[in-house]
Amino acid sequence: MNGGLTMNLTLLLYLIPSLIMFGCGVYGFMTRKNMIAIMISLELMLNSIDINFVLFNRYLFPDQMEGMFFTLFAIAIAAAETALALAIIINVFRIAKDVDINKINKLKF
Amino acid sequence: MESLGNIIMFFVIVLSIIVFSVLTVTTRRLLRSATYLLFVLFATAALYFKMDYPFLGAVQIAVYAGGIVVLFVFSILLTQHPDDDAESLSKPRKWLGIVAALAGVALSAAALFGYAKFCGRLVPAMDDVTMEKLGRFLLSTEKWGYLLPFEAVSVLLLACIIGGVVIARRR
Amino acid sequence: MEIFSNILIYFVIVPLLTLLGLALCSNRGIAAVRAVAVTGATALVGLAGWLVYMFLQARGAGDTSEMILRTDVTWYAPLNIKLALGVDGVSVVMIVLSAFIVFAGVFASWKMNPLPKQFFLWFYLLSTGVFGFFISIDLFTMFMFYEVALIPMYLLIGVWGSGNKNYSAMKLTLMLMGGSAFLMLGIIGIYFHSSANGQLTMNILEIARNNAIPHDWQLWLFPLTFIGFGVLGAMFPFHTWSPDGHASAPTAVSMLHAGVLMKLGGYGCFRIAIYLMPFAANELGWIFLTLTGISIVYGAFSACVQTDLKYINAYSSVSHCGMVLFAILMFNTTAMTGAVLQMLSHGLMTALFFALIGMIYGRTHTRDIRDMGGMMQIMPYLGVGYVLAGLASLGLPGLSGFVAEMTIFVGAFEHADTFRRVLTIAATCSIVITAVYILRVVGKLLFGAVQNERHRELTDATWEERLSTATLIICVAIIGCFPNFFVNIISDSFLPIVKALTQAV
Amino acid sequence: MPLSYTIAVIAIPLLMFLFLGLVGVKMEKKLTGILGCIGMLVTTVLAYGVALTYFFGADQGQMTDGVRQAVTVFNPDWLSFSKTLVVRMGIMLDPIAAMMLIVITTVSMMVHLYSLGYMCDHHGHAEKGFQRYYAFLALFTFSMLGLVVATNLFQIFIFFEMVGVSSYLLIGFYYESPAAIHASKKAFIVTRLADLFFLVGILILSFYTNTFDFFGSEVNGIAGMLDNPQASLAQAGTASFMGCSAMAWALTFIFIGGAGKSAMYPLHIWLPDAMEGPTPVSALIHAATMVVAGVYLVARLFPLYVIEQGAMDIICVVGAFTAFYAAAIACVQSDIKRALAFSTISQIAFMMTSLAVSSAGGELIQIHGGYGLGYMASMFHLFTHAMFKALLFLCAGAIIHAVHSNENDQMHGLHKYMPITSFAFLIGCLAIAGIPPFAGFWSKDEILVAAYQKGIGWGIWMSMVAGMTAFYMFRIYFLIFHWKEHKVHTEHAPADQPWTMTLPLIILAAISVVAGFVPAAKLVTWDGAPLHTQLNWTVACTSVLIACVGIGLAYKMYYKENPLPQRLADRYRGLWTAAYKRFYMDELYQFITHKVIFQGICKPIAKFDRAIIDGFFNMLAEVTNTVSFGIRKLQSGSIQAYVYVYFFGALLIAAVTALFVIF
Repeated sequence: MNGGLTMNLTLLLYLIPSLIMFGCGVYGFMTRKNMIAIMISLELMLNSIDINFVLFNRYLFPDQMEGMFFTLFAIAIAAAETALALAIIINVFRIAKDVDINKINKLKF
Repeated sequence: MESLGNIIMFFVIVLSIIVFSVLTVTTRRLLRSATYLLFVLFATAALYFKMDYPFLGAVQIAVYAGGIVVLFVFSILLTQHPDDDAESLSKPRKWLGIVAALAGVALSAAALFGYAKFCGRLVPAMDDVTMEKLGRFLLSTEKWGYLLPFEAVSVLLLACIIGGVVIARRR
Repeated sequence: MEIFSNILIYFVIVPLLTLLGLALCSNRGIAAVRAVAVTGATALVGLAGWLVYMFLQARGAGDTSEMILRTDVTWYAPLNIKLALGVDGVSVVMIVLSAFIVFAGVFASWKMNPLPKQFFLWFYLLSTGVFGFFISIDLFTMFMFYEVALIPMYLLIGVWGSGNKNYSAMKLTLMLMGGSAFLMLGIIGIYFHSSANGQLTMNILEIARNNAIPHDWQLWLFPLTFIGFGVLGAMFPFHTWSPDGHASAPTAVSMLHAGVLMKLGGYGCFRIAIYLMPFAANELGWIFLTLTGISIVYGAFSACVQTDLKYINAYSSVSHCGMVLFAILMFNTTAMTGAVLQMLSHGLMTALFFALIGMIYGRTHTRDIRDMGGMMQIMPYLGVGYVLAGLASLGLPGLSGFVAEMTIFVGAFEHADTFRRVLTIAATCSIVITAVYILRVVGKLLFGAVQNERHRELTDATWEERLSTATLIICVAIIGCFPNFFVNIISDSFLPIVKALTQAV
Repeated sequence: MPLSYTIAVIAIPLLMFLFLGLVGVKMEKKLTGILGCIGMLVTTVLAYGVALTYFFGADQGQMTDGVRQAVTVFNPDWLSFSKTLVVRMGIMLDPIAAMMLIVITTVSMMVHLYSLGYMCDHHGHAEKGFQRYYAFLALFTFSMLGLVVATNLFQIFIFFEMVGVSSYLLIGFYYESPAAIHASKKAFIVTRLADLFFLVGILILSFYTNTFDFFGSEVNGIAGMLDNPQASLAQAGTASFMGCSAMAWALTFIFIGGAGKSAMYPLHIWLPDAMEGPTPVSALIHAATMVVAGVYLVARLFPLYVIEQGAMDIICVVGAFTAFYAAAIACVQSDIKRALAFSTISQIAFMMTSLAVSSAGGELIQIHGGYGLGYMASMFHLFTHAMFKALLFLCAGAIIHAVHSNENDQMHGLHKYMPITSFAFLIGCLAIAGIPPFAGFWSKDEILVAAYQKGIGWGIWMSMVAGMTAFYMFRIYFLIFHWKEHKVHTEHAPADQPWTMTLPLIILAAISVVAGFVPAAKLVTWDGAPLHTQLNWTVACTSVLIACVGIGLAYKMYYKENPLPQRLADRYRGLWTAAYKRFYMDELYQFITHKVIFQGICKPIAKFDRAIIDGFFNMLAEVTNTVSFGIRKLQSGSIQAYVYVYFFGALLIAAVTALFVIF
């Protein structure tokens, strides 16, 4: 088993996909016009952060559980937030018949 | 030194995360986007399992994949007209987003490579995170106890339920 | 509590109680509102009389301390902020002045419409600030009351004013607030240098005793503080809020503002700026002396060409208030006493002027002197009042203006250097210019043929208007006939300030 | 009578003023007039009592070694500027003050009485504002009395202002007439301008002498400025400004103050216009009393002026010029009151000149009583002039009341209709022309002697003006009472007026006849010691001769209607017009005040205030406003825009931090 493919699965390697996921989230958040798409991008970003919490916990402080608990709570809060946000979006859609963020500006002023 | 299985698992997880993340934000159809998100979330759950946090992985699948994505799908179906599923992006907007994302990624990557000491670590050994241990911590008021945030989240969820009802109720 | 045994606190409590009483009044009937307002004003006048009596008794009994009726109540211990009460002669006469003007103001706004209750609420809030400012000797408390006095002006002008009232209210408030910003910087600066090595303090007396503000800091803080108060004192070139503000303000507010609020400026200038920073006052005095000298002549010349009665008066106020600051900057007891007399005099006669203008405007609905004439035939009482106010303003002996101006000139002439001499002589020229514009107004407004035949049907003053103006006229005449009574109360208060100034050279 | 009764002399008019001013409006008009007269009568009696006691009565401290001393009756503090510099409100009697008490109360009494008739229409109904009129008369009398008994310079200044205001109120008595308002305003502002100089003079003087008091009071132990004039001057000697000592400046400024009230050139322009007031007021204020306040002021400070010769020379030149200037104008005026007003100016200038020449040296001094002669003559002339000028004005009032015009071409030939008035006027004219034995001769003669002492040129100049005086007075007289037959109006022929108006004329005429025999030289001298004078026959004869020539000329030109005056006027058209237009002084003032000061200073300043200063603050507001509206666009509400800003901001900060970490 020693020959062939050998590599060390370091923390860095795990952090890179999380980083890319975050970047995708940013890109989506900035470019999409549909509010639901924006929410999806937001979920991506949140998820990448969750991953980071878990990774740091696992790699750097394996005896403790802070990272895990943070992720746990983050998931709970994310769920709540998404539910509310979607409720609002649906409500807005009922009124404005649209979910394009650039067209929903009537609350302003 | 890792076992080959580990490495393969690693690549599968990492690649699916990367690919589906990109697809999530680049696809034009919302429903697909939600589906790709689901895949990303599954991959994340797999990562949690791999990191020896099975409970977390389970929660991820149950709440995220099972709950949130379903919500997304429902709301997409509720708000989308059948004919306008294609969302077109303007060029400058797109490039601005790409530049922002890349710049952010680049800066963070630079920071990451600057901390090679930590980033080079391998997974240390760890005791199993048993459900009992988890439950004790979650409901403990001792040091490292999480009762207060636990209760806070419960209140938050309650508020969220009520809020959801109030907002969604037809007036 | 100990503080309630001090008469001074009641100068704040009485207006606050009046506020409370007004708040309880019904929105509909005006009778209750009037009753409460008059009760409050009368109580203030009574208190002021009692205060004078107590002050004279204390001084007569040989109490030579700088401030009497001292009480300290800690307010916010970490910053050593206290509610420090105390009065000297100057504060006493200023309080008396304010009480009388509030009294006259209540009667001048007898028929206030609309929202009389709300008007009097703000009016009394303003008075609270004014009285609070004069009774306190703690920088923080003073500043707080100062702001309390300023803010109601905005609503009083903006809601009950006339003409271009929104613009004027905004301009006045913003400019005065700008002044406050300077002032606050100055006060904070003073606070952080209030003591060389001990407990920092806000108490004016302690700061003056410590005399710890470094000279280079004084050179920064003095202009800040002086300009801060100077804006309120209508010092050139920060006077432009005054014409517009006064023109738009309702009668009683003009009275209170020109009569009392502008005096806060002069009072603050010597009590805070000069007293606490004598070195800088000596160093930089000449700049402000020049500005105030300009104010005096400039205001008088500007008043000569105005056609709106209130504008004439506002520019005349610039001139007269310039005289106050001018005298304060002469740094000797005589001139400073003259400054306080001028504050009294200007306060009373300007209040009288604004009251009369308000009453005339209420009848003719114009303030343009070109549209009026022969008012003396139509409303002799108001006409005589106006002539008396005018004569007081141009310095007729026997009325207050003369006494004040002469004391200032004599005091200012005590300096033998050419710079001050020239300024003093320039300032004395204002008595001629004042005569010109006063007689111009009197001639056009009161004398001559009736310009507008509809004016013939107008009536003379009603009883409350007579009461309001008569109060002020009597006060003006008392100061003019028995000035030594006031001089004796005032002049000793300046000894510590003049001493600080001479030591700081 | 105790001298302290002087307080009552001052107080009664004041109380009268307050009473009539506050209560009078509610009272019957005639009643207020009668009350005013009674009050004035009491005042007059008391004033005579006090003055006569001072001059002749039992010693109350006023005589020491045959020298009259100033007696301070009453002197409380009024306003303390500092420990030493205190304004007192007191009463001081000295020869001139006592004399002035008599002058003021006499004329005032006559005017009070006369006004009872004058201020009524032809049916005997009192005019509108009758009560106000009497209140103001009382106020004026009070102020004037307060002025003459002043114990200090500041008190004089205070009452200077007071008489100025009373004069303003009385000139503007007919406040519905624009001319009256204009005149009153002009009078007040011109005298105010002069008072400004007076004030500056006081400030300088008091700064160096450290007192306002004329004479120190033993009670307070302070020295006055006249106790030791040399010392006062010495204190100011070190300071000088533009080559003259501070004291010279101070005294000149004070003289300017006096010149304003006494209508010296070029501050005389208000006096002719002041004739817009009721004629009795002109008699009281603008002929007899207030206008001599300036002379009185200079006389009061005489001990200082004597030493400061520079200031004295200025007075002398101004006085001599004014005397001639006013006389020249008086020769051509057609308005009777105007002509009398210019005559007043001229006569006051005589008094001023007389004061100013009285310090001159020369050999005549030894014979004629030293340098007090001019002073004495001046005061004496003040006294006699007050009487006959009041008489002339009251006569003019009677004529105006009868014919309803001020212009002398409406009069002509009134002698037949108003004999009493005519005789009274004639006596007045003889007195002013200096014909013995009428009052004017005695005083004017002394003045001329004093002028000759100063120098022969001064004497000739003043004699010439005296001749002009005789000419223009008789010109007026002949034009009013003779010239040609009066055109009698059918409805009411002019006639002598009721007794309230003729009685004062008769009394004053009588005084004008005998006043010259008052031994002024014994009583009214600058140091209190009697002056030994004798008639200088040369001067007396010449002056009478010149006066007669003047009268003769007037007789020739104006007694009978003839074309000579018109021919002369036509031949010297330019000169005549210039004199008639008062040498364009009014136009000059008009130009300075309206064009230069109003248009050239006031308006630009007001514009500057609105445009530049106000504009600056408005600009601040405008800029803030514009910037705010610009910034408001950033707050678009678009989350994505915020994210861009936020994200790039965060990146920027991170990048900068990274740079700092690296370098």
